[in-house]
Amino acid sequence: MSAILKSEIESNGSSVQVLKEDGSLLNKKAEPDFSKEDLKKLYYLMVLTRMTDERFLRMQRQGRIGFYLTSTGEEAAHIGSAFAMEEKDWLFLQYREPGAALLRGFSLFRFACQILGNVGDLTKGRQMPCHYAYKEGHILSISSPIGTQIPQAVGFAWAAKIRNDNLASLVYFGDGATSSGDFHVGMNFAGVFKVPVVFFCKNNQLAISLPFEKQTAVSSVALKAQAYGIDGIRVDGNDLLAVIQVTKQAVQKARSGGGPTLIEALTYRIGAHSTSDDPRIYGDESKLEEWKKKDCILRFQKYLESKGIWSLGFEKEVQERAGVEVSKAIEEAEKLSAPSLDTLFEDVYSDLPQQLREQKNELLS
Amino acid sequence: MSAILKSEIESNGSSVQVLKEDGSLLNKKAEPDFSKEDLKKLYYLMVLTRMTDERFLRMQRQGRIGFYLTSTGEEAAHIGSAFAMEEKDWLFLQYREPGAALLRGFSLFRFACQILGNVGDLTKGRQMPCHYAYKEGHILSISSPIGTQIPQAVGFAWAAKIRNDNLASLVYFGDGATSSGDFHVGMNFAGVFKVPVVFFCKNNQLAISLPFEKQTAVSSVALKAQAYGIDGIRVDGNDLLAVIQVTKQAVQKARSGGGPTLIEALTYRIGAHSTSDDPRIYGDESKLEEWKKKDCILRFQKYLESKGIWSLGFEKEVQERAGVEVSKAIEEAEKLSAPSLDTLFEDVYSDLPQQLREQKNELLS
Amino acid sequence: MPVYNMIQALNDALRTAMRKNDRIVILGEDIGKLGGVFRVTKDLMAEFGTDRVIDTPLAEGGIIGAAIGMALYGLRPIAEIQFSDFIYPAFDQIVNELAKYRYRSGGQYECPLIIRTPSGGGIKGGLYHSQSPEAYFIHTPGLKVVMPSNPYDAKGMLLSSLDQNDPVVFFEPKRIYRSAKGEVPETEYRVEIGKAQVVKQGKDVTLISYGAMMTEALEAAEKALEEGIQVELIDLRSLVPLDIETMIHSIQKTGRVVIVNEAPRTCGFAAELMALINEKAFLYLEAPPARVTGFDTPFPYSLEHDYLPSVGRILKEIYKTTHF
Amino acid sequence: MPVYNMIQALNDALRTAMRKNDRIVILGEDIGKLGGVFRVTKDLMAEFGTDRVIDTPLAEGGIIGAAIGMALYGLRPIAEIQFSDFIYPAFDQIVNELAKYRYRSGGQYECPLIIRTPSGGGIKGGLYHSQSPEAYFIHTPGLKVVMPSNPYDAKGMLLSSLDQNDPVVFFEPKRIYRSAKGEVPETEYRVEIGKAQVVKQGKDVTLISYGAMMTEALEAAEKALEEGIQVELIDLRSLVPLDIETMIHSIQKTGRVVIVNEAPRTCGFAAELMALINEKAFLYLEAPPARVTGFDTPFPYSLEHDYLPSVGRILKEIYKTTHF
Ligand SMILES: Cc1ncc(C[n+]2csc(CCOP(=O)(O)OP(=O)(O)O)c2C)c(N)n1
Ligand SMILES: Cc1ncc(C[n+]2csc(CCOP(=O)(O)OP(=O)(O)O)c2C)c(N)n1
Ligand SMILES: [Mg+2]
Ligand SMILES: [Mg+2]
Repeated sequence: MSAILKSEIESNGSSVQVLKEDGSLLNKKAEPDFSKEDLKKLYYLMVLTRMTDERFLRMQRQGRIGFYLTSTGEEAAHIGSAFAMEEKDWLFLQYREPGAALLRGFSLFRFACQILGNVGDLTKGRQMPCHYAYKEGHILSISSPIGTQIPQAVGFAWAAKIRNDNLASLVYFGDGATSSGDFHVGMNFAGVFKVPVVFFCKNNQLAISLPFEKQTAVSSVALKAQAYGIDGIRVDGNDLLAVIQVTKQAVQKARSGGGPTLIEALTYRIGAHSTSDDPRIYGDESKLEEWKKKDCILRFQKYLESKGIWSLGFEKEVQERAGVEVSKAIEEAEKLSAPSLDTLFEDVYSDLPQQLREQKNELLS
Repeated sequence: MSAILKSEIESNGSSVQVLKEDGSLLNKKAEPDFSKEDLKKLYYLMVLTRMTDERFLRMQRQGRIGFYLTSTGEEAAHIGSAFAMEEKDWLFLQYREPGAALLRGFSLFRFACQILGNVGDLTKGRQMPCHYAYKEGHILSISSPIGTQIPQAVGFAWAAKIRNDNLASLVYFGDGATSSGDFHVGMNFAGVFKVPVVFFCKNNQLAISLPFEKQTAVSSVALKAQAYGIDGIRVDGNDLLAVIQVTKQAVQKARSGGGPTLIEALTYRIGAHSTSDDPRIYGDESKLEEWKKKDCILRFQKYLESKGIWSLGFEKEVQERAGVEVSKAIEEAEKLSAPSLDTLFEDVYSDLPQQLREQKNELLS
Repeated sequence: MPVYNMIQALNDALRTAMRKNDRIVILGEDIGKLGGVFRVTKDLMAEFGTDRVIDTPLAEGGIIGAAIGMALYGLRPIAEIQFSDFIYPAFDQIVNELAKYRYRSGGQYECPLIIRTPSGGGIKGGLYHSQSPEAYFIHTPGLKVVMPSNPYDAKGMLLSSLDQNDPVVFFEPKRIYRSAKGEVPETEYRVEIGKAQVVKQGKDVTLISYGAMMTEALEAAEKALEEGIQVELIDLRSLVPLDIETMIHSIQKTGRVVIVNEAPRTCGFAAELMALINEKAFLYLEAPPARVTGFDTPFPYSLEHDYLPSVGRILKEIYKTTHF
Repeated sequence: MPVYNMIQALNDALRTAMRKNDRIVILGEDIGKLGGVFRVTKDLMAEFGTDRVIDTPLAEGGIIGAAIGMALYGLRPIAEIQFSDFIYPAFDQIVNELAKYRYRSGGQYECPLIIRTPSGGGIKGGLYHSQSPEAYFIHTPGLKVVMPSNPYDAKGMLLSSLDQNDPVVFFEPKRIYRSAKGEVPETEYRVEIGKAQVVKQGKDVTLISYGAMMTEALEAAEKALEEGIQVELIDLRSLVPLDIETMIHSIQKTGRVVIVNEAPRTCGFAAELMALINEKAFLYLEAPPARVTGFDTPFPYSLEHDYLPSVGRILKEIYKTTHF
């Protein structure tokens, strides 16, 4: 890891960058030595994620699914950070990080089944769209209540430390989540017990309709780390390489006993909060336009172009491959039907206690 | 207010002092110009508070009361800060600030009645000892759950601001309370809405058995203010004059629209957590001895001596007056009996709904 | 008289009250410019300004904690919790503080705070946008708990809630936010807290419900009539205080009772009603009181209409009860 | 066999289990050096170290949130909440997260976490050291809820709780922490979760209770016998899952039932038991099921013994029920 970044993992308000907005390198020495394969994989994943969002959004408008949440504009933040973790590490998601799940092998088919809530859904059609769980890929269960996953991720990583297992957890949350009590208690516990956890705040500057400057009076989430004796760092969330580097450093520090890090990835929510939302009522048009120009995929694309990886032909191939992947997954998923009635009563407990057995009979009879 | 202190109301970890430990002035210019009357009143109140604690502690050991919490060693912190507020301001107490209540006119008789939970108790014998409420003196209701008063104080002061009433609220809490979710949400709201509230943390370095360094990984509570865009300041909590000055500045700032301040008064819990506690099991003997030497009353006494106010004769007179006051209050209070049975059902609601009327009949019949 | 849905009626109630009483402030997440995720507070910020219509940071404990302080100060805060599923971070402030403030201060202080919150299932909300947590609050002395089932009651009860000097948890059955429509007077009328409404008279069996379930209950009552069973349907509206008289009076007449609510069954409000009926009308009972409720599972997504009490399940209990 | 009080039995259970299973960690406020404010965790930190006996900062939400993470990882955390009155800052983590984790993940994950917490009144604790909040948790699907009433059950049920793959809220009736004494085997025995105990056989009336109230219930049963009334006394012990059979079996015999618990009445667990009895044994009832409970007020200080169900109040209901 380059020393340039290393010194930055300190509590300060400035933001780490590797790529300039035009995709050129800010500092040659900060360039990571990823293989072409990895760079291509990352690019594909970003494109796939965005395309998935677009497709599901369209399906929602067509009434084929009930609800969806896009992560448009925030792909670098969550894909880069997830990429920086090792496979053995565990990820706690908020709900706006589909690319992280895809990276971990959560198939688009399973994703579509979850959104449809059908028999192919690993979570048995119990949660709203985008609230999946995928244990095989070390993805914990996503829930709606904001912030709750933060102390859980702390406990999880802490358990690994207690067991001397050399792994870490990373927890995603939004700028809105930093106002929750759970953020506070999670950060504080992590600081006291030097837990190998990475706090990853995707500051997209909006919590539904509330702009970041009304969420808190401090100018940067990273500064909040100081309240807990934790290192805080702000990274340009639209800079894939910077996100990867900063996260790698944080997780290495965590593993080597250096304790937690709070990473703030500064980005912007390009789409609506969800398909139930209408940002025209409260949105800041000029800010939106400004951030659209800073698009994370475009920036990475330009970098790849400068490396001779990206070309129009490559782009076409990527788009096509992704398009087919999404279409096939949705097609397969839409063939499946709703979960059977008796699943309603499963998994409340490890067994089926008498009162649930009776209630099940009541419904099925 | 002297410039020396003013510049200190900034986020930093250092601690404000006016009096050195030997009672001499650290800096002549920082000396407040209190009248002799005020200085005497403050001294009396500190002595009275300590004596009250001793007497109730003894009564508890004699089985005459069920429970008590002393504030020994922390008198300067809470009396000084309460003194700095104006009468129209409101105080939210944790439970270890009896001197603040006495300063606000909460009589020792009423205090004793509360501790006995008898008919003279303004709160009708419903709470544990030391959990009073005294609206006349602008003292809110004390509850046991730690931290809950913090957002309440914020809302209260905020309401005053909304109504353009020129008053502030001050909220006391301990170092333990800073770990609560309520601390976080209260601080954050206050920062965002620039609420005229003073957060006063009495950092006595213990939360029952937990030492401060295990409560949080940051070295000072005052530093936590930075997470909320709020000014934080640490003051020597055993230095009465410094506490008064720092609090005065904070409340003036609040009134003039400057927003909230977090004051951390560094002190030490000299006694047990409560009469139910046994600090011999977990205590730090050498730290206790060190802090006993820094006693806040002694320091103020030496200052008064240097000003020609304190003398052995004066001390005797103060002790006697306080002794009589406490004795009389307890004597009067002990004459009273328990609240009547029907009070059990009062004040649950503004009226007595049917089900409570029935339950009352059930009990009384 | 305008015809409003629940959202419009509530919006109207807020506007009406805020115009008259400048001590009323409302606070919550996204209630300002956006007007709330269900638009109940639409346009209020434009009319009353950011001091009285407050968009808060994301912290329910902060919303309720601060609102308690405001109420103690003498304001009349109305706090919105975006979904009742998210009320729990404020649970400590509600049950330990708000509910007990008057009592523990010996009546020196009072905390007249209204907590408005949409509740209930049937909108494809899954585990966390569908809960019916009223029993937690009914079990907490010191709180009043209400749930209107139509626009007229919604406005009238919200205005009545503002007359209470006690905290009121005001549940809004979000499934019928838009579907329940009715005439709503433009005046400042009241619907008394603590009074149930007999929606339909009948002599054979008493059917008790509240909130969105009134829709299913009414339909079941009508279907039962086709079979010759005359159902007396009661909308409780106010859960605490409860209109025991109206309920018992009806059961004394019918001797049979079915209770419908959508929360999980065990220790839900239906159980309390059954207990009260036992205590107050045992000798009138010709069949055991029956309940149709949500199941003792978390609220599902795909199968939510199998989870929720259906007309069919209600009818089944009505038949069982009448043929007992 | 040693004679232990509840505290000693619980301490023994923890030590026994922790020696055998190094995945068990305990965490909470002041549980380390101090050994807990009631000394239930006395000397455990010395034996098992600070990695397995963890003194946490003051934040119940942090304790339960972190413990959930630990359980998900595969540890067997036992969290202590110092008083059940202080469990509410963790309410969201308990009802929205812990209780629903298995369900919402489609069974991919499980969260076997025990929450130990002293509850109940009678120790001069006032509003905030006396509460009996079990109904909140009983109403929450996904949680198991137990409350032993004696040292033997305390140890046996704590060890059984560690066998559950579900979260268990383990209430400890603190009023009888020291007063309830009994022989406790040194072995690692179990008392099955989900089984009630018939403490005393009788044919006239069934008396049902749990926790500290078993003391009053037993005394009332004995007094009733002096009047010739043979009380069958049942200690539920496990509230979720509930041993319905034992309860109903008894009522089928006696036809009369009195339920005693100290929580506020409305929507309390007694109401649920009454509802179940209606559903399962209506035709056997010769009198309405009766309940003796705490009142619908916050828990008082000076008058706490008037608030708590007394032997006298229980007897009164026994007489009323038997003479109905
Ligand atoms: C405890 C809680 N309160 C309110 C909500 C409703 N809600 C859902 S998302 C959201 C905003 C979250 O903002 P942020 O954390 O910044 O994430 P983002 O949506 O911007 O990715 C709110 C208020 C919730 N889910 N949970
Ligand atoms: C929410 C909550 N959890 C636990 C407790 C038990 N308890 C009472 S006082 C205390 C320590 C408080 O420490 P601090 O805030 O530093 O105040 P101090 O007693 O030192 O003045 C604890 C844990 C409580 N009252 N409330
Ligand atoms: Mg956001
Ligand atoms: Mg302290």
